[in-house]
Amino acid sequence: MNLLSDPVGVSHYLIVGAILFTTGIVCMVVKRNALGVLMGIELVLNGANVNFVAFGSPVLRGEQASILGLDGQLMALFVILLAAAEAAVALAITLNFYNNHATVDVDRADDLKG
Amino acid sequence: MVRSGSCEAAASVRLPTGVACETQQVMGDKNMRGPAFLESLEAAVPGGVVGTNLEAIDPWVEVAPAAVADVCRWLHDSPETGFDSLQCITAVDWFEPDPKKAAKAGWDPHLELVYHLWSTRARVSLVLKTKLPRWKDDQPGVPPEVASVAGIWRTADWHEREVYDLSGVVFVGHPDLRRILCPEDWEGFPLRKDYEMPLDYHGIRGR
Amino acid sequence: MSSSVAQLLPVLAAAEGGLNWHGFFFLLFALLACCLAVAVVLADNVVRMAFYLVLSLGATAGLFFLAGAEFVGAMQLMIYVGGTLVLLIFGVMLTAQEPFVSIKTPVRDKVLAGLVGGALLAVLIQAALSGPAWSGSAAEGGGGVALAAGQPSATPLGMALVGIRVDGDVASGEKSPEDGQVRSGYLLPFEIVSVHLLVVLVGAAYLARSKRRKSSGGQGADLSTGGMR
Amino acid sequence: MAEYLIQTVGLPGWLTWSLLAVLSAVLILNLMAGGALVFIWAERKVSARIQDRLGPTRTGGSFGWLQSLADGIKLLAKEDLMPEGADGMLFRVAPYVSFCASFAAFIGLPFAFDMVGLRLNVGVFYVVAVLGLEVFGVILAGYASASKWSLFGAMREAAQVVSYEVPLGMCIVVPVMLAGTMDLVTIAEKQAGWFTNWYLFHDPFTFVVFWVYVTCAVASVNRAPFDLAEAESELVAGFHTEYSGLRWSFFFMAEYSSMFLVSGLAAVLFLGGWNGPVPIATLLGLSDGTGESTGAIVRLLGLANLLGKATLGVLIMMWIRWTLPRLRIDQVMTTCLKYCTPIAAVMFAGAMTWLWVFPGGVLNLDDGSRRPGEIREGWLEGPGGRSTAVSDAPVDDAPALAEIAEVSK
Amino acid sequence: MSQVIDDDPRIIEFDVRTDEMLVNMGPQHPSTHGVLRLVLRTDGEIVSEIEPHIGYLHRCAEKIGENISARQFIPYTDRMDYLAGMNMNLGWSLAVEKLMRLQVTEKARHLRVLISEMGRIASHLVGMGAYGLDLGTFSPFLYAFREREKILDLFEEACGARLTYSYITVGGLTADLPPGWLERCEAFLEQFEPIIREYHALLTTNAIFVKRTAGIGVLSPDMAINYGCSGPVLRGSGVDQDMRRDGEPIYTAMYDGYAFEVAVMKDGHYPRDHAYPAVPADAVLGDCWHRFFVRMLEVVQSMDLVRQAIDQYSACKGPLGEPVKVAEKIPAGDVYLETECPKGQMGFYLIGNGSAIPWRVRARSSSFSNLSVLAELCHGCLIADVPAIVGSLDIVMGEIDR
Repeated sequence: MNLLSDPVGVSHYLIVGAILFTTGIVCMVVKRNALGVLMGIELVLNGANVNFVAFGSPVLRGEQASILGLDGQLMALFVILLAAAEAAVALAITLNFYNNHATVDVDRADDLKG
Repeated sequence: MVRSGSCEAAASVRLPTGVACETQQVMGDKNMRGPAFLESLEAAVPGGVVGTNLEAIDPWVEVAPAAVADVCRWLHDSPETGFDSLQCITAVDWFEPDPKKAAKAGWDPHLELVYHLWSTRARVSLVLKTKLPRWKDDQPGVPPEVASVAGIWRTADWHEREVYDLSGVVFVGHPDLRRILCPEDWEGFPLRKDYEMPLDYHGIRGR
Repeated sequence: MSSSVAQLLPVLAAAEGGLNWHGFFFLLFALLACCLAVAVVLADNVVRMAFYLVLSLGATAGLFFLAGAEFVGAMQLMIYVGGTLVLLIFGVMLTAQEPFVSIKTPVRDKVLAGLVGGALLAVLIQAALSGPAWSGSAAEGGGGVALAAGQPSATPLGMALVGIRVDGDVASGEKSPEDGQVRSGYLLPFEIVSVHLLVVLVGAAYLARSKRRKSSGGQGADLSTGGMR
Repeated sequence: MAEYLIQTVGLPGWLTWSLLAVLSAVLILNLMAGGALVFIWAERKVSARIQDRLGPTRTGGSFGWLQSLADGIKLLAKEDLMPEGADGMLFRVAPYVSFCASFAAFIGLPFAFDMVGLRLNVGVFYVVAVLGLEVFGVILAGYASASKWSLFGAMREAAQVVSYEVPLGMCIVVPVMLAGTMDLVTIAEKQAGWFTNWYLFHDPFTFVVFWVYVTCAVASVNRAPFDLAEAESELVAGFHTEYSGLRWSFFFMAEYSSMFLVSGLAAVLFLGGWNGPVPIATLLGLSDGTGESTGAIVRLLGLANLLGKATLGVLIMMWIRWTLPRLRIDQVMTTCLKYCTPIAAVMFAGAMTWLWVFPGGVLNLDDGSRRPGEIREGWLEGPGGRSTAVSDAPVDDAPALAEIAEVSK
Repeated sequence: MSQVIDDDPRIIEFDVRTDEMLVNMGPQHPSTHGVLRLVLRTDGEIVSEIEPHIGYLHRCAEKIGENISARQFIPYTDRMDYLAGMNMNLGWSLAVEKLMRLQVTEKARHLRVLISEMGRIASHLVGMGAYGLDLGTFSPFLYAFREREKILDLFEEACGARLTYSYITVGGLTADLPPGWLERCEAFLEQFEPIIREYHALLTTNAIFVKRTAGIGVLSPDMAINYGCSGPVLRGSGVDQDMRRDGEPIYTAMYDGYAFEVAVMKDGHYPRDHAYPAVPADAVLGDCWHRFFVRMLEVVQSMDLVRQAIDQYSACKGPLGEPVKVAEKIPAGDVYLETECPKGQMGFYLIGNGSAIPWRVRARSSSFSNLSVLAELCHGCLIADVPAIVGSLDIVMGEIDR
């Protein structure tokens, strides 16, 4: 699977998507800073985007029709748009949290504890 | 007494050939000047006025240290005098360092506060003086105290701080009496006649 | 991230010189994206994390260009990196006072998370490589990437958003398999998203609005000493 | 060029291409560095003229043109200080981030018919997107210098640049709509011929949009009345207070090259890119007027045209800088939100109705472009659809594209 | 942004918890005029409190005054407000002459008016240029200094110095005007006339300048009087007071035979304001714009005075008169005199005790009181407004710290 020689296929994109996806999840799990978690989410969404584009790209598939056609790219567009909206709301919540508790540390957010 | 600034109703436009109004004699009869003013001042603040000098170039009224605040309050508030602006507060250290001259100086060492007031409406100035002991009940180093007029004229706030900083007079009731020109931790009062420059200040050689 | 070679591909493919440029750039961007993503996880300082994330998303934008999805790549650069991450960095700046800049997570959690992540990664990669259809061109070993279209254009994408699907199948050119007539476009989802965006932004603004609270009084260093000593 | 290298010189394929890639990168880099040097010198001279003094005269012969070289050497020699307590890595990287952002944007800018880094179909969109990234360099610099003042400066500038992208985007959508495509090369081609074909004079709405674009461009590049970031009177040179020497010069070059870029973009979008006011090339018969087959001379002429317009734009920015006082941060924001954006929106609607009423454009003498509506049919009826449609003249995208750009703002 | 709402300062509305910051506009800050340190308590962009720290330029000239003779003190006076040295010298000379009951010759009187009014123009030019610099535009500063250079050349011909003149001294002036000086001064005024319209176009009517200054730092008349402000700061708030007309007889006698109106806004009109740009809509009486505009009008007023002084000076025949000897004895007694300097009313208090050395010298500075009002003006303004307000007060640190 020497990349320099033979052409790039969809599976290579899928690998990259997988790596991004998993680092995103690990980041969400590991980080104690609320914004760190947010960044994890961004990575996860990007992983998904790479897969969408991989399936929808005319270039990678060689002769056969790409499985998703343009839908892949459109899905990626909508993912990007919604990620922006999601980030806005998440940030608003974080700032509120910061205002009330003077801390951004996720572990300390235990008001609902019994 | 009160020296009148310029003619009473000075038109805003000075006439090219305006006749210089004859300078109001000190003892002029306007309500603002002359004995009438003095009587009304003494009536308002009993025991306030201690002495006057009407012949000097700038006639002044001497006021007892305790009555400074009341006199100033009356001068500021009463409608016909209405001194709404304090021009300057000065502290003069009457002390002759070397004994020979001190003998024939003719006055005993004391500290004198001079207030210059100005009325923007009547365009008239007034000089108030008050005598203070050089040091509070004569222990050298402890500055004398007098009531602060910062409450009456806001400009007195900084002027009193400068007098405290350079001549060493504590103004009781001043909102924020700190040194204004010299550094916060400077010792001594530079404008005193017997002031010695410190040897060094934070390592900087003084003398 | 930006010097996409989508245009040059046909010429490159022809150049027999052995070096597959598309692969080279893909490798470059992929490595960049992945290493920076890992760096985001490893970094402690939240500002550095944000910075690595910006670079990694830039690299993925490069990947999109490579995959021929130019419009999505530009969109990613503008909306995602230029908009969302600037928002994120604003959030970081507002909250990154000294105590919270780098919050350490105990090592035990990190190891545990690493293990779980590694397992998930193995599964995914195995799935990615297994599918015969996906590794497509590798199987055929066809003459590299036969890019049919000359200059990729964003027009079909635009048209699709307006509701007319003109793409059909790029290479073979036959209509979409099932019903033969043109599939419906994305007009409805497109409008929904725009309304959704509006509602979300209004909500976020409402959430983060200024709240009336008793000010904590004039505490803090007394002005006269200037607090600057 | 590549074929020549491969056949005659016999270089292996991949080496030639990497050489060519490096060459084009260096070309653009020189444009930026050289441009920055020229503009530094020009700024000194222009400000001198405005302030009734001479400006540099002694360095290098009569006009002091070596002055910027002397500055460059001085900056190189200066020691690159870094405040302690600053975040080392971010501090070092910040200037390069903002430099690369404006550098990358040059790839999309067409200098003559075929002289463009990369003919992207989403050219304008790409350039605006990359311009938006310059803000990261500023924020990082402000944060990394660990001083309260530079943080203030960085926050102000970031808020300003991000908020000015909205009206900037809206102003750019109008010429895109008129040309029907985001591809800068096609937009410039459509404005060939006499200057009346320029989009500036296409209709009154676009004329107003041009001036709104100029204000937003000046603001998004942080120049003249909007240069809050380095408002000397308040924040002592804003975010790049702590920088000195080479790093500072990168910020400086980034600022000048993005100034050149923004005025270049204005030239392409509104002032007919490489088409001169009078189509000399066509008159002399050098090119057949459609801009298709153009010889080297015509391209050179085109290059001169665009460079002239862009430098004119930069000089105007300098002129504004030395005459107008600075606006306060909240006034800057209100001009953006209360004035630029609504005006741009109204003008956009106006331009759209104008296009609907006069499809060929009133002044457009040779009505080359097809109406947007026809494009849609062109796509539909062709069985093979795509392939046939693509082969003929570059495809005019439907106004739908404008909506995407609209929504995505 | 946080705003103080429904006038209970305790309830402050703020959106993101930004702890209040103490920001230090240090002594070496480019915008403050000289070494003035401002400590601002800011919450985000809003300045809630400001504390000026002065004393960095304190040389204690008053102590020196107690060790040298009255005429030897002149060089110290023109180093107090170094932008208007002539007016300072005039103030001190008149105070000493008042104590010594001295009367200068007619020719000296007219020459003093001429020179002090030219000094006022030079000082206002610097004030205007530096104010443009505070608001971010660099060019007016250079235009102002180009004109000021011409005045300084004239001063250099008259007294040899360009900044610290010591030209007006006790008992008259150190030297008479060189021949041809009056023609050159006339020529300067001629070419200066149209340039003033340039300044108006460049600053006063400039939309951005108006936006940055109108309605900013509004000083009410009674607060101005209470804080002892004077000069353009006082007249900018509408108080009709000008020492050249309302001052002590010895000072107003100097301006006898001169026609001039005080540049103050009375019932909505400035004197002869038909020739100058109208007051912008959102300019409130007492704001930065009005203070700036009063200075610009005073330049024109001073030009009229200089023209009248040139006629009167060339008309009168008498000798110039000799200043007093350096070690002249000064009579016992104390005297206080305030003169109208460009920055405001500069007062000198002098106590003589019969010897040549005064017993006590006291200089009351106008900028000292003008600056004390800064804390009042800057409540709730933006950071960017602080230099605008400080610039409009036109303070000089040499005069404040003495």
